[in-house]
Amino acid sequence: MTLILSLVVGTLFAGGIYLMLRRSVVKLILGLVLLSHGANLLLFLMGDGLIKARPPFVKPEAGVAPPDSADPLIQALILTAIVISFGLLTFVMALAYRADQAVESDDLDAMTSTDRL
Amino acid sequence: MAHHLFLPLIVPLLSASVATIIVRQHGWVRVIAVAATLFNLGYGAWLLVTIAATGRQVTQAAGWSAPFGITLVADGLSAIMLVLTALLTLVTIGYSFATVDARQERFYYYPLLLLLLFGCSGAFLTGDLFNLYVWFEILLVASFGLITLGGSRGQLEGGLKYVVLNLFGSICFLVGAGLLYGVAGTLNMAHLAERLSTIQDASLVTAVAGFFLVAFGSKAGLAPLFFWLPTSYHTPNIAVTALFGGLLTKVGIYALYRVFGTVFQSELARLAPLILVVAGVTMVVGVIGAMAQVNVRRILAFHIVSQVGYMAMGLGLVSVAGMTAGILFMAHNIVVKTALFLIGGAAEHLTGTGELKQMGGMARREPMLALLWLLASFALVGVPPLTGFFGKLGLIQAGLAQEQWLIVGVAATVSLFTLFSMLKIWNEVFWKKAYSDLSAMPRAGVGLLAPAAVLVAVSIAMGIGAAPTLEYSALAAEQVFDTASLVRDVCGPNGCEAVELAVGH
Amino acid sequence: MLLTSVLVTFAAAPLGLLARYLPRPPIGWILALLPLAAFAAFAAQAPAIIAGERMSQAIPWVAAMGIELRFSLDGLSLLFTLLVSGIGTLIFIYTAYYLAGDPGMGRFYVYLTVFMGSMLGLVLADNVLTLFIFWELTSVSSYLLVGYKHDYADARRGAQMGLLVTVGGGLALLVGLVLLSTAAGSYTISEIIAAGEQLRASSLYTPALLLIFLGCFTKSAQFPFHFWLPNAMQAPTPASAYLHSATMVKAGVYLLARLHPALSETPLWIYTLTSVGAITMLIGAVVANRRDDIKGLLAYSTISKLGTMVLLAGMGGPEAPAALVATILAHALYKGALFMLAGAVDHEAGTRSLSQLGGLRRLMPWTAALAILSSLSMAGVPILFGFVAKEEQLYAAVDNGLPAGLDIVVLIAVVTSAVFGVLYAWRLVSGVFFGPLGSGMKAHVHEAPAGMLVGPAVLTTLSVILPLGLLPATAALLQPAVNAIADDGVKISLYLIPSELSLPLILSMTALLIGAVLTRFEPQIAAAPSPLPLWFNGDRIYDAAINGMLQGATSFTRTLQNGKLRSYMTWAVLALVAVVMPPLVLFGFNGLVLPNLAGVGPFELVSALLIPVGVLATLRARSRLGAIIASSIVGAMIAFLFVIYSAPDLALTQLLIETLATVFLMLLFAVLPVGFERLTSDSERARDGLIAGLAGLMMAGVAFAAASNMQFASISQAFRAESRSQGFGDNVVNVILVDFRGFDTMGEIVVLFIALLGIYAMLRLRPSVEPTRDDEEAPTPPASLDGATPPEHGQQEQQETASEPWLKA
Amino acid sequence: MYDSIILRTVARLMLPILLLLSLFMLVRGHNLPGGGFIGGLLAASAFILQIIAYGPVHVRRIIPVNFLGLAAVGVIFAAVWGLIGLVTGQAYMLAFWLKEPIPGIGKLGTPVLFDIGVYLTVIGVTTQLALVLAEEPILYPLRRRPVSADRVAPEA
Repeated sequence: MTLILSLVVGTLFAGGIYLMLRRSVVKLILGLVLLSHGANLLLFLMGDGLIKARPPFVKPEAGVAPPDSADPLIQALILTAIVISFGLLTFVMALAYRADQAVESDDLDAMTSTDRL
Repeated sequence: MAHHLFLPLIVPLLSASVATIIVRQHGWVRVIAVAATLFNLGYGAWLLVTIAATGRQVTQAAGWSAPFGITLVADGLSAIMLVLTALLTLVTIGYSFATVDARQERFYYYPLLLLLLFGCSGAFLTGDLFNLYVWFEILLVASFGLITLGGSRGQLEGGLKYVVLNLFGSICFLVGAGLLYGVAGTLNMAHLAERLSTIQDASLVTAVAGFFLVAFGSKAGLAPLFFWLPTSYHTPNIAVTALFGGLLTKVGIYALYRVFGTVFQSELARLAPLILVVAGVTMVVGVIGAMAQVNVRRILAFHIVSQVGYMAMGLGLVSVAGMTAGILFMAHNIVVKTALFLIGGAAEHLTGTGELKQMGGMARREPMLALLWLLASFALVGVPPLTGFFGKLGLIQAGLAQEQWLIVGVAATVSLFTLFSMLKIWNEVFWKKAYSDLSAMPRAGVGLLAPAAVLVAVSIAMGIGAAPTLEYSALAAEQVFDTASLVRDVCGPNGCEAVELAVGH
Repeated sequence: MLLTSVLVTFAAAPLGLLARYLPRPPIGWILALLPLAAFAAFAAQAPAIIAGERMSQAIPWVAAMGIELRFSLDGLSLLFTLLVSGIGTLIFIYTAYYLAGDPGMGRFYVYLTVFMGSMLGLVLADNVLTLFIFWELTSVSSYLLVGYKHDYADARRGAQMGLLVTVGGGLALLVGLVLLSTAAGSYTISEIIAAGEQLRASSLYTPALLLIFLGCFTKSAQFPFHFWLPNAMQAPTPASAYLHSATMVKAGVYLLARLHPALSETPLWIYTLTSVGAITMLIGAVVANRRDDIKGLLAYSTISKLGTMVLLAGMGGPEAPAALVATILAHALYKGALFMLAGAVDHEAGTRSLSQLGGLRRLMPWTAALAILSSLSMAGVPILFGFVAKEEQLYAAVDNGLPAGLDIVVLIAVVTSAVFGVLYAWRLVSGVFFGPLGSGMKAHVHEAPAGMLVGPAVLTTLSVILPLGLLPATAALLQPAVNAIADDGVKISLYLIPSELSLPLILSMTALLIGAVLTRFEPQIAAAPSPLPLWFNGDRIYDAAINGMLQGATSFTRTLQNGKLRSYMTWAVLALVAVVMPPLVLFGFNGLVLPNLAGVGPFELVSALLIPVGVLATLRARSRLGAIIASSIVGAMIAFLFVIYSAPDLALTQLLIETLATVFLMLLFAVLPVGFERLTSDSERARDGLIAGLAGLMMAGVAFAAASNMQFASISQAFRAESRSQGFGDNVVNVILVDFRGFDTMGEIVVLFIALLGIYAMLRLRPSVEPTRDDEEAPTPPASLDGATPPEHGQQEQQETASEPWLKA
Repeated sequence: MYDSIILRTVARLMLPILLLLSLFMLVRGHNLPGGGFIGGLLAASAFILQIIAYGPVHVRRIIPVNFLGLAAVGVIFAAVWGLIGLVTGQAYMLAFWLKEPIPGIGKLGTPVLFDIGVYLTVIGVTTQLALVLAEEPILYPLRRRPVSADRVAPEA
């Protein structure tokens, strides 16, 4: 499954990058969304293996979470990453929206005035 | 345990939050901003001294023993960056009083500045890789807010590219951190350094290091990842440009120094030729870009790129001497670049345009401004005995010592072209006859001149006091490379593997 | 005293600004006390130096880099310090008269003083880096002096050209000096010189020497870098007289002389200096005869003499060092005087053009007398000091240390330049002072103020009286300088009337004779076609280079920084691939085994496979709405995977965030336009697809490699074990989030908070003038922008706009 | 988009349920799935549902909370509890716990309070964002390039 999920990560990155190479602002945003999905899923693969049905909770009887439960640290990291990328992506959305409004076009190639020589 | 390391983070954070709530009371917001920044400046200065006297300062967030909790570590490099960041922010705030309009103040200009200070300070203090990612995001999103504040078309267009390319860099960082956690099972930099040094077949680690190279390189503005910089830096407030120009790319360089100097030491040796090539290309491409521009801030923006190349060269030489020179160069550049943006910006502010063609006559009209510019631009170019010279000389000496003739040649040549485009600004803005009648132009008041004057004075002081500055840079560079003592300071004498999770005091 | 003299000069520089407040000509005399004091101080050291002593002084500065403020005074330094401070005194006086009506005179004095301090530091320095620092400072201060009249484009161009050329050479010099010091193991010049043997054997010798040559040649206006000097004549005349004849341009010669004992007598040294010096000497001499501008004429004659000096430094032989110092002194005397006189003529007659001048002998008799005498010295006419120096040159040329063949060539060159020297001296004198009154002069030309003649008078007098009885004293003064250049018992003996009829004397007289004859053909020579090909014109090459560079830079930057985000993204992705792919492909898959798929259940397989489907659907969506929905499927499937793989918190967060993000995206973007246009060509799509595919493949590879290459136990085990006992919570993830790594979480909420501030400001703070779109009504942003309460009319609009298509569906 | 009766009804019903659920998630988060983030996001969803159903103007009126200020307060709330450690000469954010668990809630300590700060910040940020975005077409009505109906139609 690691292999399959690695390939899935690859498609997320490929799709995200392809979308970011397009000219539409919406595709750009969706590309970023896919990239951050890809990054999160990749992080998920970096935990202590893919473990089914053993979430990292403390077993009342043992007083500890089972050593073979899913990796709690990577989950915490991903959670942080998800929330951060939510904030950043929202910012990008608003910015793209405003740029689209100011330029009157959702074509990124129309947004070149600051580099014009 | 040096719990005081939290202070330069908490103070700006709480100040910013409070300032957000009372944002309509401009006077108070300004007072808060200045007070918090002054605190950080004073703290940074104290930390500089303390570290020189007693070495690294370490503390653990929430008291959890490293490598389990989040470690804050301050060494010489952190202290230098911390104090310069606070200085720049303070100067920028002062400049903003004279230049930023009230509407922007209402829309959280000062809180955003403080949050940027918060993010940068955190990035300089953390000893945890993932935590560094968080700090990067904080400073990035604060910079996003500042660069688009005002909402002009240029800001939005440039800002979009700035944001997207930096986000790509962030994603690389996140991926790199994740991969590294997968490979090494930890996030604490000291622990990572300890573990990675034992890996025999490090090729996968080299690939992982590549992600960090791209992530930090894109934040630093190395070729070919710098495009976000020239496209956006000339669009926001002059004060914001100045702060960003001095500071933000150097956070990327700081991270390169820190992570490659400490965590990826063996990878650094492997990647050194690549880093040198990138450094050389960055210098050249940046200076070519600067030559092509005809706008004050756009020229300066491309120069940032070019000079980041020098700092990368300091890393690519993989020696204490190289990094010492790199740190010296960076410290110099942070101060001087901001000064140049402030001075050029003042001319732009007064003239009403930054287009070289439509400027002129400033040398006669504002001789003080001209003098400041002359000093700062010669410092940037590396005319002795101003600061830039020592950084450049150090890099040349370190490069020659390692027989890296090519990069030394490029570095020397590029500084000639740097001079050329600085002269272009000088000729067009200051020496040339005024393009239009300047008699109605407002005079440069203290509010415009003093911030730049402070920085120029600092630069001159750093030049005259080059010996102690250099000594401190050398101390900082040694500390960056000295992983053994880092592990000892962070995890104790037995190394990080031996530590058990507990609340340490 | 050495350090003091330099530092005091710098510290006194702001005094020049007094010229703004004090009466004009007298201020020059007051300010001249500074260089005069320096002159006196150095002159006072002369007896000791002549006696063979050597003064030294050092204070550390940046020891770690080898920079030490180490100064030492020996014969060579003494000669130069006396020239710098002595001529400086005269120039300071002269300036007050020359610029009497100029409001910027104070500034000019500041620059002059800074320059003088730099020059003193340069010739006193006994540390190569200190020397370099002052070297650069002379370039910078001369930049300010040349560009003094910066309202004129030519002045700016001349200043910039000089600075670029000299700083460019300076950079080479810096690298060369560092290399030299590396080879010698010391940055102290005297120690470097002591290590001469070792240096010449070092592998660094050749590169170091070539780089140092580059520095010296640019500074001393040697071919092919000579072109900046005539352009530097845009400087006010006092600066030209000071910098461009007497002092700064000799800095390169000084450094060559200084390093002569250590580095000379290798083929590289001899051939380079001889050829460059000889060519410069000849070109300067020839072109000086073709210049109409008298300052231009003097500039080229200076170039010629600088070439002579370099030639002397390179040729070797017993007489060359003596000839070199004699030439330095003689040239400073007559050329300083001539420049000042040219300034006086310009000042009074209002022009510097030979074709517009003439007959001034009657109107400016004193000027004429001094100029004639100094010109005779320049021409090498007997009984003037120029003659003495020329004799020395010819002696050196006759008795040079060059291999057979070359020695004759050099001798002929020296004689030829002597011939041309006669010619341009004659041109100058006859053109300005003789013949009919010039056509282009001001009306009522009269003698220059006495203050402007003080300097030339002193210098000319020296040219005259030194040979008349003071030669032994001069020789005594110059002897230590010669010793510094060639430390092998070379004796300098200056004489006016040789004891016997020698070859040099014959050659000298012949040159005078030929020169005198040639004066009859002066107009033809001036009008003759250029001896150099037309394209070979430093000015033109410089301009072409600058323009070419600018154009090249512009088109390069236009291509690279083209404003297109997708092009920037392409670079970023390619950079990532270039850095990560090679190590991964070459080494990353060592010992990996393909995993078995036995444990893969249907749920995870389906949700995993739905992700690529969702990605593909997003790519292929024809509308915004479709793309947004397709991408949210991806998010949902990832959440589902989180559920399957024991991450309930993640799954919940992911689902909630995904929903919110989709809502936000729809609020902003789902509205219009609905369809995607096809904006890129097929080939672009194919290329982007290839790049994206490559990057995706790499990410898959690196993820898999890392996931199957975990070499260390994760620290997370400790969290599982201690979550309850130390974190008092059973949800380990949450305990990590709020306690173990709560600091991260704090950063994370701050990110959200800042993002809110930024978005809020971006949406609500708009430029007061938003570019209007169509012909529709201009936007009317409500008065209260920060939106705590939207305006009342919003409510009506809300009703009107209540039918967005995306929720209608 | 604000005139769907079903949506409004659902939204009205969901508001208390979601808010309660969010509190529940917040409180239980230390031991079961949940926590400040998830709780905050749930609460924000409740408000956002109102915004979608009734429009931002209405929501501003019935919930007169300055969410941006709430977010700032949340950040301060989360940050100040850490100071206890600092003023007692220990590490920032060092956890302090009440000895006895509070019935129905569990052990109470500064990490829980921190989580409440997270909760408040997330509610503030998310809701304010939704409000600002939803108000966008009201404040700046679309004045776009003309759109032809046929381009809209296929997607509807």
